[in-house]
Amino acid sequence: MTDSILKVEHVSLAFGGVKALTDVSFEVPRGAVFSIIGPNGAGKTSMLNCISGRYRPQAGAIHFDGHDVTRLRPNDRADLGMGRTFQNLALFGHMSVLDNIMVGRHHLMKNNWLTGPLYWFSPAQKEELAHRREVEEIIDFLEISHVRKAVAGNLSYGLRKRVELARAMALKPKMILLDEPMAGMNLEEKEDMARYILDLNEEFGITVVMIEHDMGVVMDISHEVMVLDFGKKLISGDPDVVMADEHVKRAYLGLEDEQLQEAG
Amino acid sequence: MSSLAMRPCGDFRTSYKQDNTIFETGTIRALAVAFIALACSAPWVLDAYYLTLFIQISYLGIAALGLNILVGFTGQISLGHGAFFGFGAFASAWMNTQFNIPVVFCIPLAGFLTMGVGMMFGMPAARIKGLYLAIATLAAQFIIEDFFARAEWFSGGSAGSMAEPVSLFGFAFDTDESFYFIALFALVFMYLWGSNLMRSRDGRAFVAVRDHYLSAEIMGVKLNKYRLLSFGISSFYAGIGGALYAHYLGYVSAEGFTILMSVQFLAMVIIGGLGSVKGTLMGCVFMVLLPEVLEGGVGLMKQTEWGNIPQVVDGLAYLKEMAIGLVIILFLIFEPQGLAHRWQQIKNYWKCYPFAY
Amino acid sequence: MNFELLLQLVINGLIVGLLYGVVGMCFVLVYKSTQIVNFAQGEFLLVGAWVCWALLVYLELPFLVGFLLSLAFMAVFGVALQMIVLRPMIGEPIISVIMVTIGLSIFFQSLVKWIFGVAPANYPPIFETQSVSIFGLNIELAYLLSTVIALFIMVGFYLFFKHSKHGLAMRATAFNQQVAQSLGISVKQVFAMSWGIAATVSATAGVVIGMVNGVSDSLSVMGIKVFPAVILGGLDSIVGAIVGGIIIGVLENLAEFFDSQYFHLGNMYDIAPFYVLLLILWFKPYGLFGTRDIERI
Amino acid sequence: EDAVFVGHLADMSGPTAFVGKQYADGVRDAMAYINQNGGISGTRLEFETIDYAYKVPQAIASYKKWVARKEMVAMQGWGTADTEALIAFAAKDQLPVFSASYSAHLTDPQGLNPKTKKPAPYNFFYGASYSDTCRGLVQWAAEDWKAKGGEGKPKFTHIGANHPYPNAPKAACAEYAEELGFEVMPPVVISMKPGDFKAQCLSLKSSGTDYGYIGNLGSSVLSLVKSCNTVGTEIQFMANIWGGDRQVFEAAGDGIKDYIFPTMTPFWDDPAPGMSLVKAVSRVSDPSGEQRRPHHYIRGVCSVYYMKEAMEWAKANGGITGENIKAGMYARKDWVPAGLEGVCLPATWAADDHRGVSQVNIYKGNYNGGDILIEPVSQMTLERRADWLGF
Amino acid sequence: MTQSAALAQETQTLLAINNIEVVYDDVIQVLRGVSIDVPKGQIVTLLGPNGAGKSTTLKAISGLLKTEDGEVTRGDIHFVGERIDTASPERIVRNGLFQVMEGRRIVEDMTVIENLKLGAYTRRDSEVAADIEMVLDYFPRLRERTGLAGYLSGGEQQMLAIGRALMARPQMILLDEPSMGLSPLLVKEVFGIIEQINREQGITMLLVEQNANYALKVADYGYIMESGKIVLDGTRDELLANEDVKEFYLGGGNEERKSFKNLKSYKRRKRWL
Ligand SMILES: Nc1ncnc2c1ncn2[C@@H]1O[C@H](COP(=O)(O)OP(=O)(O)OP(=O)(O)O)[C@@H](O)[C@H]1O
Ligand SMILES: Nc1ncnc2c1ncn2[C@@H]1O[C@H](COP(=O)(O)OP(=O)(O)OP(=O)(O)O)[C@@H](O)[C@H]1O
Ligand SMILES: [Mg+2]
Ligand SMILES: [Mg+2]
Repeated sequence: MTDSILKVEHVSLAFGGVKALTDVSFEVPRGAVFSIIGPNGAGKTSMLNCISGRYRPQAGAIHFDGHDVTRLRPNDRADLGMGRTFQNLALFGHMSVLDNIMVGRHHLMKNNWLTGPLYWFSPAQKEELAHRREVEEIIDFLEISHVRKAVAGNLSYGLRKRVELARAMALKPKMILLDEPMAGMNLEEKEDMARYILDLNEEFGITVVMIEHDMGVVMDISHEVMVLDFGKKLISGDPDVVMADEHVKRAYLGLEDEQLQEAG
Repeated sequence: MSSLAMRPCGDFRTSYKQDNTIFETGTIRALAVAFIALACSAPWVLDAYYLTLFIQISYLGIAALGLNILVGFTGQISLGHGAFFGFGAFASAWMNTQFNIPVVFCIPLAGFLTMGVGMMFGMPAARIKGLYLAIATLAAQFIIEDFFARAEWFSGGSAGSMAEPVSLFGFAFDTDESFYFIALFALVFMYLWGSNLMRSRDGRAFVAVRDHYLSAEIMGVKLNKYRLLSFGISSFYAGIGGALYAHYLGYVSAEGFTILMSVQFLAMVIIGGLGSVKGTLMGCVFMVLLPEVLEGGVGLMKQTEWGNIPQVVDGLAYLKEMAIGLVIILFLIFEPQGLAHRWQQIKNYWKCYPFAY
Repeated sequence: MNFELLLQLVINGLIVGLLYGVVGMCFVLVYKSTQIVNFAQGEFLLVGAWVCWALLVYLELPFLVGFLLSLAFMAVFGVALQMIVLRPMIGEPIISVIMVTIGLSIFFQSLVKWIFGVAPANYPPIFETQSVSIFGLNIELAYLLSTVIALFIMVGFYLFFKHSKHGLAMRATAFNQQVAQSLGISVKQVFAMSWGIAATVSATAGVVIGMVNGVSDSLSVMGIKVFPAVILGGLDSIVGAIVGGIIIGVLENLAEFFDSQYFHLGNMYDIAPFYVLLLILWFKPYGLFGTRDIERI
Repeated sequence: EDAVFVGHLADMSGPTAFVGKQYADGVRDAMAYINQNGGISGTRLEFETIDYAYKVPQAIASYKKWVARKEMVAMQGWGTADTEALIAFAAKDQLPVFSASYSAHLTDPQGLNPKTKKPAPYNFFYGASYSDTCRGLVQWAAEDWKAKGGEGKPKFTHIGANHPYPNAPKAACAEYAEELGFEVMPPVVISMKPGDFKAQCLSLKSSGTDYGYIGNLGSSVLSLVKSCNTVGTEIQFMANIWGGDRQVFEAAGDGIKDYIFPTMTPFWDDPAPGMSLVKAVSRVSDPSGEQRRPHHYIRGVCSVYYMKEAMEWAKANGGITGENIKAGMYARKDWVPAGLEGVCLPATWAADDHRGVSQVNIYKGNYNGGDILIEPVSQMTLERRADWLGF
Repeated sequence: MTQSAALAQETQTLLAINNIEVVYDDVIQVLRGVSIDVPKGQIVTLLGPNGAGKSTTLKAISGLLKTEDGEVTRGDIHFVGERIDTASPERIVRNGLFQVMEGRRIVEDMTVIENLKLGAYTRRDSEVAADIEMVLDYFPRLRERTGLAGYLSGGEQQMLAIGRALMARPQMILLDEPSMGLSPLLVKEVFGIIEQINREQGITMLLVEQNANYALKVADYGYIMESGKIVLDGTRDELLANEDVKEFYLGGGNEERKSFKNLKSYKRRKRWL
């Protein structure tokens, strides 16, 4: 059996009467690009929220990198190396792009409200600058250096998505959760984004769990795809196998056969 | 937090250290240093009236910065800052008289004690948000005020408690001229401390919590810790400010630390600009000088023909109060983002002149 | 235990609490449509009460005429205030707007003091009987009438928010002014309407309290007094404001009872509600009826 | 030198303006009148009135401004908050402060009483302290109880806000009431802001209080009287010096009955010899002479005239300086400023005892359907007990 | 639509944007002279990369710029002959121009039905209930959602936002990325609905889209915007035939679609934002 970084076991989640997730189990192999797809309201984001700690599932367990994280607070999961981006952008709107990304370093830094303010007389300055250097590398990598000092809330949608990715990368995660990273982007930008995702997967060795509606992207870059429908896991496995599934075709893709072949 | 627009055109940084500075340019740093040097000579140049105004600005300004850290940076409105300020004043006096701790130590200790109390009352912040929290702090205001009147052992009850002047190596800072230096030092120290806080780890965490606490938590920021800590730090500042106030006056009375004072602090912070360290000081100067300037205006009125008619003279007091209200209203209508924002825009304009865009 | 005293105190609390509730509803109304906590609420009471007083004493109008005229005046006053002062603030940070209401409060308090002086004044006697006895407690007649008015206002508000288009518009405006505008809602109109209503209803409360305690500049304290009530009920709940008001009213009186009979700590009447407030908020962070914020990402 | 400066802090628009305005008018008119009539033995009395609206920071700033720019030699102050904030400064600057804050702890200039936290060597006020006034009222109450043939121990309750000003005499007065055989009930707290005090009145009623001392001022007093009437209590209210005047009766209307309150001066219409001077002073701001000033106004006049005579003494003994004025205050015993005979009570200040006045005039007032009737009931003279100094 | 019919309608321009410039915060210039014409009854699409200023253009039309400290500093906008660049947003809506804003922007603390009712705020007729039914028929998923709209999933919120626009029965709808976050099946459906209401109800549309394939399928005419300027415009067929459009927006054109996986280097383009 391959080494899996994330193990989700029989997770169920309901909001009042709405069953967002019902008994979902899956494993994400270390180093994989794992995609979750499914119709709107299927519970994809809810699944991500369970993994990153925003929601606490009513049943089931989640293991991450050998730890049982089911009951951990979200910030403790960050310490363990879990980063994420959000479907409805969740940047710190009034902070500069740089500071946004620096917040990602929070759990890696040590200076606090007593040593930080003594800036020049404590190790704080050195620490800040060291982390700044690493953050700049991420900024270069994602090509957002031109907006480094801009206020994040004023950026255009696509740029904000990229800053979110940078912020998540700054956490030095072992696994990164991406919620529709390419929504609202045109083809060209999707290509860039796909490139970034592949690079951070291949070069930095970060496991990627991604929700995405663009089938082209999903098919091309993921190692494994899972389909959720009405909170239940429909199928998972190799992208080609999943796409060929009748259920998936009808319930989700809405593609007729010829179109599907064309796309594949 | 410097932004691109704040720098003069054509100023390029060559190292991250330069880029991280709290002074946007070398000129500004030089100006700041020069200003402090100049300020040191004030007691020989200015009379006690100006000095007392400055001293007021310093202790109120320190407390106001604390409130801005809470309201502006962490996004938690507090209506109880006046009470924390008072607590600091009593605490310092109490420690000094009760345990004979030298005043120089009492002041920071009072800060820490107030911090403890602030965190106690900040505890609801873990669960309560926004305006609900604001009203919870209003409860703190009234509870602490009541405590002052009740706790004879701590505050002296209705008789109040006395506070020794600050003394260092046998020298007592008991005149305006000498206390001025204490005030100046405290002001510069606390403001630098605040500026540095905001550009280091915990300061960023505060702002992150304000802007989007859900995602901040997922980014690894301990939400409750920072919510509480910002109450703590803000009360710490209030405590320091209050302690300075106590040792300047030499006497603390349970009167005066009312909701009005809390509101006044809030006004300083909002008029100065939420989330701006510089702005806080500007707002404080504004709020301290406003009644003085208006009083000056009233004084001038009194010297004219009108000054002999008591009805007019008595009306002036109300006019003055109304003017204070009106100035606040007009100011916010025209400058809702505060003085810091205007300052920024003026600078932007001149820095990039004539290339305004 | 002195049950008679306890009973009387509870009744007293109920009735005073209802009045808190009425003032509280005005808070809620303004909050619901603008997200602004109106610190000038107390001054609305103050201005309304003095205007009515002036109409009755200087112009010697019959009570009902004077009362209705002052309500009309307050409606205009509220709308005008909104137009002159608060309209330019549309779209600005909420906290700045809240500060503006604090400025307004300072302004009107001085203005009223200037015009009407600092000494309290009495309304001319309006009812034949000043007070009636309920379970041995004498209650001012004005209070009893106010409870009836309060119930009417409350039902009106409730229906308004639940069923009218304008109620929806107010809620949308409060949620996000930009979104409301994009739906064709005139934010200005919504604001004017809510300030107008709030001023009018506050004035009613002001007149009632004025009749009972006399009119003086300290009427404005009511603005602060009802904060706990509003928060307890939930900032955006009309029903909550009434329930919160009653709870605070009864609580004050119970505190007085236990303090005077057993504890002798002093000042519990004023302070105990705040302790209870903290306690309740701890368990119900959005008050008893407030809607929780949607926390979703 | 032909002019000296006196600063004047007043609250004419703030929370205590209800009486502050009238007191301030007295002070202001008196100073102006002195100037119009030869000043301090020829030296002009320059003064400035600042309405600080009971805000301490403004009081401090004004004080500093006067000391720095005007070489102030003495100050006429007002409330508890500002007076106390300025104690240390006044002592350091050796500048006598005459205020209307009658807290007893201001009367112990050398800290002789171990209870005194902070000696106030440069603070003076005209009138009996809050504690002494309350003691006087309690004395009267004891007599009244006997005269009425009351049975058993009468019950005494302190009523007032939990604030320094109403609280000032609380402990002292309770102690003395106990001494006189009262049963002292737990204090009842009513806020300084008016409101509905029916709950507190019910408490008072159920505790069976016979004599209630009111520590508050202004409109909260009215609210209390009204609420207690509605509830139907039979308490003999006794107000402090700020709690009883014509205004209170006018505003309270028919509800107010047999209301007891103290004064330190006669009333406007009383036939005291010194009243002609007071009336002349009043014409400074009211040329028509129609206004009938309340006793707070007259107390303000007295405050200024004691200062004036101390200044005259100072001028004759080395010049008008703060220190000399203070000495001037001690120079005479049982003195009344010239021209104010029968208006100001004979007062004595000593270097170790600033209890200037130890006499309390007690009056009773009724509304009587608009015809306000105020009659003297008694005059109490208090001992200068050592353990009462500063307490 | 036949060529001649389109020509006939072109004379009837519903919305005309004439060389506008937009500045944010008094300093940040975003649009640098943009002109767009939308003929009555047509669907016009506006394509462009992130940050080009598409949303800004829409906000300039609907008057919502002012709420974001933005300002039209030059040029003018006419809707049905009336100048609207200075009009208030609510006035513009009353005139029949409705915007579906980017990022859903539904009223989170109201229910689905209340949100839909709000969409009909400016209407006075009594057919609101029937229209709600119509919208729920378009998006059956919404029917089951009885809680607060804030708890809807991203896609559900998007459906609600589009449905809300239909409730207003406007003359013209501005759609800002309607397909964002929708599943492939729904994207198809939404574009179907767009086409349908355009045809059946004659509602004119200005469509900002990233999904150029679909957008050009339904649109009659298209504009391409980059860095605040219109760099290309033409009829649907012209654009579909254009090589650059094919390469950058449609993905490969006639050749085999490139796999995302095999893009070896990033195209480095200089962008002036
Ligand atoms: N906090 C919540 N309270 C109530 N219901 C919720 C909550 N969060 C999610 N839901 C419901 O759970 C279901 C799944 O939502 P989720 O956001 O996970 O969908 P999704 O798969 O991400 O869909 P999309 O692709 O549209 O984003 C939806 O029906 C939604 O209404
Ligand atoms: N409120 C604002 N203040 C300042 N600048 C802004 C503001 N809104 C947008 N901008 C800037 O205007 C430019 C255009 O933004 P706009 O949102 O119009 O782009 P867009 O074409 O819609 O992009 P996307 O496809 O990513 O949504 C961006 O560079 C953005 O940073
Ligand atoms: Mg989702
Ligand atoms: Mg956009």
